[in-house]
Amino acid sequence: AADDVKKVAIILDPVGVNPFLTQVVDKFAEVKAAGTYPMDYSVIECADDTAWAENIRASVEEGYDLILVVGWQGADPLNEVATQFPDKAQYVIIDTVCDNPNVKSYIFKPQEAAYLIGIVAAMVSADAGKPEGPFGGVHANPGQGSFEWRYGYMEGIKSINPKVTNDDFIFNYTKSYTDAPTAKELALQQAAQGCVFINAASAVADFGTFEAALEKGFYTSGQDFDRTSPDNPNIITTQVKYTGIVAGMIIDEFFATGIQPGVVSLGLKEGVVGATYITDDGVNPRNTAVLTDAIVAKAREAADAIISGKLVIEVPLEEEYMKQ
Amino acid sequence: MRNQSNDVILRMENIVKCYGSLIANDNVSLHLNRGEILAVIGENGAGKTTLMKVLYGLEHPDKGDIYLNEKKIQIHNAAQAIANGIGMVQQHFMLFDPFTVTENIVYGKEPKKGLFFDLKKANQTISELSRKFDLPLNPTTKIQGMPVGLRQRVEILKVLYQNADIIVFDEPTAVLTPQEVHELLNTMKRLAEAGKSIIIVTHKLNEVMEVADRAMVMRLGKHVAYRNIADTSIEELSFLMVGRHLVETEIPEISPGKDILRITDLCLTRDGAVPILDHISIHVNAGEIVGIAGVSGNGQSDLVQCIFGLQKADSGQILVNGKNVFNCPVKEVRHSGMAMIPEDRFIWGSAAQASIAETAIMGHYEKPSFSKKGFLNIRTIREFAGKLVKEFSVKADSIAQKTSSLSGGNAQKLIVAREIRQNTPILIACEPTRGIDIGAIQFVHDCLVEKRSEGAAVLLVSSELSEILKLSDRIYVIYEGKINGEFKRGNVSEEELGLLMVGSKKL
Amino acid sequence: MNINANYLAVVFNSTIRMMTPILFVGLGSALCNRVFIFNIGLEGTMLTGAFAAIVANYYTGSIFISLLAAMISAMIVSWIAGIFMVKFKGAMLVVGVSINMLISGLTTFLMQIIFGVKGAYVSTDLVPLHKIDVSMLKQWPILQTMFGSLTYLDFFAFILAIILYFFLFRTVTGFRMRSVGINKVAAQSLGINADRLQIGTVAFSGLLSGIGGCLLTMGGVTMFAQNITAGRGYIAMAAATLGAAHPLGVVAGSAFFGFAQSMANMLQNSSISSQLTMALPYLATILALAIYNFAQIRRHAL
Amino acid sequence: MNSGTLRKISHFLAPISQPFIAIFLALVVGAIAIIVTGESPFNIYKIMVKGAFGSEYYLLTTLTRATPIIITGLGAAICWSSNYMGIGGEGQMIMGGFLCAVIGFHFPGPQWLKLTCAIIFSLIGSGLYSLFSAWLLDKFKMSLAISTLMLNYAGAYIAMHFVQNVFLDTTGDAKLVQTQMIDESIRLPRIVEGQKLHWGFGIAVLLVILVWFMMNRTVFGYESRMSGFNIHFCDYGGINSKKIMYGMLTLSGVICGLAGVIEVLGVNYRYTHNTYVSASYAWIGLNAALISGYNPIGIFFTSIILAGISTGGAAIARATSVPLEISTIIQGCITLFISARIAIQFRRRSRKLASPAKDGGSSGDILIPETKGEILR
Ligand SMILES: Nc1ncnc2c1ncn2[C@@H]1O[C@H](COP(=O)(O)OP(=O)(O)OP(=O)(O)O)[C@@H](O)[C@H]1O
Ligand SMILES: Nc1ncnc2c1ncn2[C@@H]1O[C@H](COP(=O)(O)OP(=O)(O)OP(=O)(O)O)[C@@H](O)[C@H]1O
Ligand SMILES: [Mg+2]
Ligand SMILES: [Mg+2]
Repeated sequence: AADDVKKVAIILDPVGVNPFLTQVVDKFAEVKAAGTYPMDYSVIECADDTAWAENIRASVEEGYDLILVVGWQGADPLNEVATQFPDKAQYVIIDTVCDNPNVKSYIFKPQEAAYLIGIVAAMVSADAGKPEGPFGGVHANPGQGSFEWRYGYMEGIKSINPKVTNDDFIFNYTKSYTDAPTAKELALQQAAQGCVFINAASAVADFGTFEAALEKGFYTSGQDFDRTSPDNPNIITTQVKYTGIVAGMIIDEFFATGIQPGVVSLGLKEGVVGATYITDDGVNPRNTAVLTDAIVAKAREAADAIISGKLVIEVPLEEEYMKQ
Repeated sequence: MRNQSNDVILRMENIVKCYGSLIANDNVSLHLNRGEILAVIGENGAGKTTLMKVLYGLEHPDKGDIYLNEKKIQIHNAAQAIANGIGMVQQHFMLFDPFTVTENIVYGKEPKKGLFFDLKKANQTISELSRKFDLPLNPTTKIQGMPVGLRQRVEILKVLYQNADIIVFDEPTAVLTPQEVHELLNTMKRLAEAGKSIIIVTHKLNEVMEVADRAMVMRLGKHVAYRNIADTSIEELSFLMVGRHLVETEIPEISPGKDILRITDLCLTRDGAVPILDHISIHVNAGEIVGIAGVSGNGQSDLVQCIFGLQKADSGQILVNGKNVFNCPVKEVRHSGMAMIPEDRFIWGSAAQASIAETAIMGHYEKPSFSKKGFLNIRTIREFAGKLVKEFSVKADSIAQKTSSLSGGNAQKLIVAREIRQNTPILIACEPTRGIDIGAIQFVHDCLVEKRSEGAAVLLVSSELSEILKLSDRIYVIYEGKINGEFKRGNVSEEELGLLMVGSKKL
Repeated sequence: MNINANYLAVVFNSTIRMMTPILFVGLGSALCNRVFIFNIGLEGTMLTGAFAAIVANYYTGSIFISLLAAMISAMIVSWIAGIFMVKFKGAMLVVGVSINMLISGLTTFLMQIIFGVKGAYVSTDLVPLHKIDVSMLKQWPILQTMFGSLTYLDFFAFILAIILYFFLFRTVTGFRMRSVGINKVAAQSLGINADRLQIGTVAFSGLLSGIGGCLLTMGGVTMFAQNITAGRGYIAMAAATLGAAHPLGVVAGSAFFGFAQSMANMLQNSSISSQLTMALPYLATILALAIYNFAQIRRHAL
Repeated sequence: MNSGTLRKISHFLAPISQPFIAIFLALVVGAIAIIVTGESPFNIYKIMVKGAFGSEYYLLTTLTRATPIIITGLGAAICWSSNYMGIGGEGQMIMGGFLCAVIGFHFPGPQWLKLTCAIIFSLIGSGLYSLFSAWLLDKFKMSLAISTLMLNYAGAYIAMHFVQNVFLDTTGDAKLVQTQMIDESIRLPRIVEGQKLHWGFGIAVLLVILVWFMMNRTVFGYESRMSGFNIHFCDYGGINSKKIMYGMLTLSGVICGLAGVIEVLGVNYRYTHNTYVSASYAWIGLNAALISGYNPIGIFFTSIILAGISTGGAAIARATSVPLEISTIIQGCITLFISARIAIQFRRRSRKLASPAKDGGSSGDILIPETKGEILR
C-alpha cells in the first residue's frame, strides 16, 4: 500500500517569512489531512541560492514522484534536471516559466491585483485632496522580480488620473524581507513627503509600514493574503495572491491526469490574484470611511474589464518603463 | 660594605623546570639574604631567566619549593609574586608605550577617587617616590620615544611602587650606555642599603664585582657554585661559568687595504629641522675594524640605518667599492657587499614565530645554492641552518624550533652567525655582543677578527667602550650626530674617549 | 521629490532612530576593539536581545523586565563567545560567525515554539518603550518633529557614549582594559587577569548589543521578525572602526552611516539607478575614511 | 614504522585532526537541540552524514559546494598568512564571476576567444579590485578590514547595477537579476557524467598543491611569511614588504576571483545577483583558512567538512520534519567548536617539545598582538 502513496517534494525558500509560500504548504497539509489522495509530501526549504540546485537534484535522487518548485531561483536547476531525468518524476514550477518540455509552469499576473490597488490609492489620495500624489511604495528590492507589483500599481493610479507621471511616485527598498524597522522609517519619510497612500510589498517587513500608517494616518495595503486587521484601520486593502489555489490545482491535476507540461498564467479571472473588498469580501469589516463604496465600485469595474479581457496589462521591462 | 644581615629572606629549593625534553632548570637551589645583592651568572641558555620567571610566577616549576621568610609560598602568577613583595625588572620591558610614566608605574595598584582613577594623586605619589629614591623622572611624559635608560628607570620605580622587598633584574645593563650603567649600579646599591634584597642576572663580570655581595654560577641548568665576591676574581667566575679558561683574542698586525666603504657628508634631519646626522664622513678600509664610540642616542643607530638603506638620508654619498648606494633599497645595499648585525635582535634581527632555519636564511635565500628561479632548495637550506647552529654552538633542539624559544644569547649567536656567513667584504656590527655570555663574546670577537684577517672591512658600533678599544684599528667618536674625534689603535685612553663621547671635550 | 523643512526634520528624526540601535552595538564593538577582540558575533547577540525583549514583553508586559531580559540574555550569549575566543583561543571571526548562525536559527525556532508563528510576531498586547513627550517644543514644530517619537533609550545611547568615554579614559577598569589591548603580555606580567578582562568586555559588549536589540524591537517598531537585525551588527562594527574605537568617535561613525543611508534613500527616486544608490553608503565610507586619514597623514608629516 | 615517520605523519595530520575532535564535541551539543525537537539525534546525524558523504551523488554534491570554499579559503590564507587581514573574498569572487559571465557572453569573436578573454579579464578585474584596498592601505593607511568589507557590499550592488541595467537576461520573465548563459562549448565539463561535480574541483585541488608549494617552497612564499611574522625583520633582510603587500593582496584577489569564474563556467553558466553572497562561500572559505591555520591541505579538508555540514543540513530538511532552523543551529554549533583550540591543547600536552609559553597568539587568531593589528584601529 505504501507503494501507492505518491511522494511530493515542495522546494522553496524558508517558508516563515513569505506568506506566498505559507499558503502553498498549508494547502498541502489540508489536502493530506483530508485524505483525498494517497499523498505524502516534504517541505524542503532552501537555506541559500546554491541549495536550490542541490535540493532539486537530490529530490530526483531520493525518488519523489512530483517535484514542485516554488520560486524563480529554481528555474535553471529544474530545467537541467528535467532534461536529464524526464521520466523519473513530474515537474512543476510556480512563479516563473521554465522553458522545458517536461515542466509545467504556473505564473501569476499580480499586476492585475496591483492595478486595483492603484485605483484605490489614486482615489483615496484624491479624497484626501491629493489627486496628483505623491504615491508611496515600500518594497523589498528593486528589479524586475517585483516590478509587476509596482507596474500594476502605477498604471492603476494613472488610469484614474492621467496627469500623474512617474515622477509622482516614491519607491523605497528595504533590501530585506524582514527589516521592519527600516520599512517603518522609509514609510514615515514618504508620509512626510505627502504620500496619502503607501503600497507595502516587503514581506514581513511590511509590519513596519503598517505601524507607521497607524501612527501617521496614511493608508496602506498588504500583500499576498488579507492583511487587514481590526487593530489597524489604515490597512485598507490587500493585493492578494492565493497560491494555495494553485497548489490545489496542481494536486488535482497530478492525481487526475498527471502533470501536463505547458505554461499557465493565472490572474484575476482565475481568482488567484485579487484585491481585498474588491474581488472578495475580506475577513474583517471594510474601512468604509476611506475605502468608500464609490472606490470599490470603480475598482470592480476595472476588475471586470480585466476579467473579461477588455483590459490587458502586460508588464514591460522596468528600466524602459521608468525612463518614460 | 653594607650592613648585611645573615637572615635569609628567600629560598628556592630544588627547582626543576623542563621545556619538553629540554631541562632548563635542573634541581636549582638559591638563597637570598636580606639587604644583599646576589648576582646570578652563567652562559647563554644556562637557565637564569627561567629561574627568575619561576620566582615571578611567569613559569610554573615542575618540581621544587619557594620559601619566603622561611615560610613556604605558592606563586602561580605575577599577581601573587607582587603580593608577596617580589618585583621583577624583566629583560624585555613590560611597558605600555602610549601611557605616561605614572600610568605605567601605578599599573595594577592605581589610586582611586570614588569610581575614578585619581591621576593627580598618582602623579604626586610618583614624584615623591622618584625623589625619595633619587630616580628623577617626569611623571606625565609618555613612554613612547623615551630612551632605554629612562624606560628602565620606570621599571624600577614600578617595582618600588609595588613595595617589593625582593627585586629581580634580568640583564638590566645589556641595553644601557656606560653612564646609565653606572647610575643603575649606584641605584642598586642604594636600594640594598635601604633594605631591599636584589637579584641581578648579568653577563658582565666587572659589574658583578662592583655591585654584588655574592654570586651564584649556573651551567647547563644546574647551579655549580656560590662565591662571596670578596673572595673571588673575574677569572675564577668566568672559569666557573664556561668550564674552561678563556684565551684572549689574538689581534694580528695587518696593514689595511683600500677603503671599501666611504661615507661623505651624510646628513639627516628629523621633521625637516632637527639635525640627526650632521655631515658625517667616515671610511673603512679592507682588513680593518673601525669602531664607532658614542653614547647611544647620538645618531649611531640612524647612521647605520642610513648606510644600510633602512632609512632615507637627506644628502651625502655612500660608496661601496666605488659604487654609490646612497638611499638605495636594502636589497641593493646587501648585493653591493654589505651585511649587518642589527642592534636589536628581536625587532630587526629575527621573527619570533619563524623557525630557526627560516631566520637563518634571511639575506641568504636568494643565493643560487638556496633558490633557483624563485624556488627554494629546502635540503641545502636545512643543511646550512644545521651547520650554522653547530658551528656557532647555538643551543637548540632542532632547526624547526621557533626562534622565540631560543634564549636571548643564543638568538644573538644565530644572527651573528648568519651575517658573518654572508661572506661580504663589509660587515656592520651593531652591539654584536649585547646580552651574550663571556664565552660567546669571545667567540664573536674571534669571528670579527677573523673577518678582518680575511680582508673584510668591519664597522663596529658599540656602547661597550672596552669592546671598541679592544677590537678597533681605528675609532671614531660620535657626539650629537657629528664626528667628534678619530684615533688610531692605542692613541687614545678610555677616559679621553669618555669625555669626547659626552661632548665635554670638543675636537 | 518634495523637499521641505518638515521633510528634512522627519529624515533627521528617522536617522536618529535608525542610528541609536547601531550606536549601542557600536559602543560594545569599540570596547571589544579596545581589548583587542574582533567581535563579529554582535550581530547575533543583538538579535538575542531583540528576541528576548519581545518574549519577556509577551509574558510580563513590563518594559523594565523586557529590557533586563534583553541585556542578560545577550550578555550570556556573548560571554560564551568570549570564552571561546579567549579561553579556547578560537579564531574570533569563526566564533562570531558561528554565534550569528546559531542565534539566527535559535530565535526563529523559539519564535515558533513560543508564539506559534513563523516569520514575524506582531501583537497589540506588546508594550512599546515610552516615547518622550516633546510637547514643550510646540512653538517650534520643526524641533518637535526632529526630536519627537524618541524613547528614553534613544537619548540614553548618546549619554552612554559619554559615560563610556569617562569609563574608558578616567576609571581604573577602563585604564586596564585599554592596557590589555595595547600589550596583553605586559598586563599579564603585572598581575592583571587579562583573559578575564577580555571575556568580561565581550560579555559587556553583548549586554550593550542587547539594549540595541531591545530598542530595535520595542522602540522603532513593536514586533519581532526573524533576523530583524538585518546586518546592523556588522554596520555597527564598521561604525566602531570608523570612530577609531573611541566612544565619541563611534557616535560620529554611526551618525555618518545613518546620514549616508538617508542620503541613499533620498536618491532612490532620482535618475540614479537604485542599485547604485544602495552602493552609495559603502563607497561614501571609503571616501570619508580616505579623506580623514589623508588629513591625519598630512598633519603628522608637518 | 619508526617514530620519525610516525611523527611526520602526525605532524601532517595535525591540522586535520583538530576539526574531528571539535566536531565530536559539537555533535554532543547539537544533540540537545535535536532532542528538544523530539527527534533522535542518532537518526538525524545519520541522515546528515549520509546526505553529505553517504553516496556517490551526495559526496559529489558536497565536493561541488566545497570547490568555491576551497578556492576562496586559499585566497584568504595567502593574504592572512602574510598578516594582511582582508575580508574581501566575497567582493572579489563577485567581480570574477560577474566579469567572466559578461565577457564570456558578450565578447565578440569565436567561443574560444570569449572564454580566454573572460578568464583573463575577470582574473585581472578581481585582482585589481583587491589591489584597490591594498592601495588604500598603502596610501591612506586605511584598515583593510573596513575597506574590504565596504567593497564587498559596494561590489555586489555595482555588479547588480550593471546586470540589471545593461546585461540583464531578458529572454524569460527577467525576474532574476542575472546575465545570459554562456555557450555550452565553453563550459567546464563534468567529472562524472550526469553529476554536478565539474572539473573546477580539479582546478581547486591543483590550486591547493600550487598554493602549498608557493607558501613553502618559493622565495615569494618565504618572503611573505616572514613579512607576516615581523615586517622589520623583512625590511632588514632586504625584502620589499610593500611589494609583498601588493603582490599578496592582488594574488589573493585573483584566486578569489577564480572561485567566481569557476562557479560561472562550471555551475551556473551565468552570473546571478546574490548567489555567492547567500551561500557565504567566501566567508566559509575564510573560516576554513582560519580553522586550519592557513595550511592549504588543512583548508582542503576543512572546506569539504564545512560544505558537508551545509549539504548534510539540507538533507535533514528533506528527510525529516525537523525545521531548517535546527540544522542551522547544528551547523553553528559545529563551526563554533571547530574554531576552538581545545584539541590543540590536547595535543600539546602529549607532545614532547612544547612551544614557547606566550607566543602572541596561535596562527588561528584573527589578531596577533605585537603585529599590525590594523583591523582594529
Ligand atoms: N525569499 C523571500 N523571502 C520572503 N519573501 C519573499 C521572498 N521572495 C519573494 N517574497 C515575497 O515578495 C514580496 C515582495 O518581495 P518582492 O519584491 O520579491 O516581490 P515579488 O517577488 O513579486 O512577490 P511574490 O514572490 O509574492 O511574487 C513579499 O511580500 C513576499 O511575499
Ligand atoms: N618557552 C620556551 N620553550 C622552549 N625552550 C625554552 C623556552 N624558554 C627557554 N627555553 C630554553 O631553556 C633554556 C634556558 O633558557 P633561559 O632563557 O633561562 O636562559 P638564560 O640563562 O636566561 O640565557 P641568556 O643568558 O641567553 O638569556 C634555553 O636553552 C632555552 O632555549
Ligand atoms: Mg513575484
Ligand atoms: Mg636570559
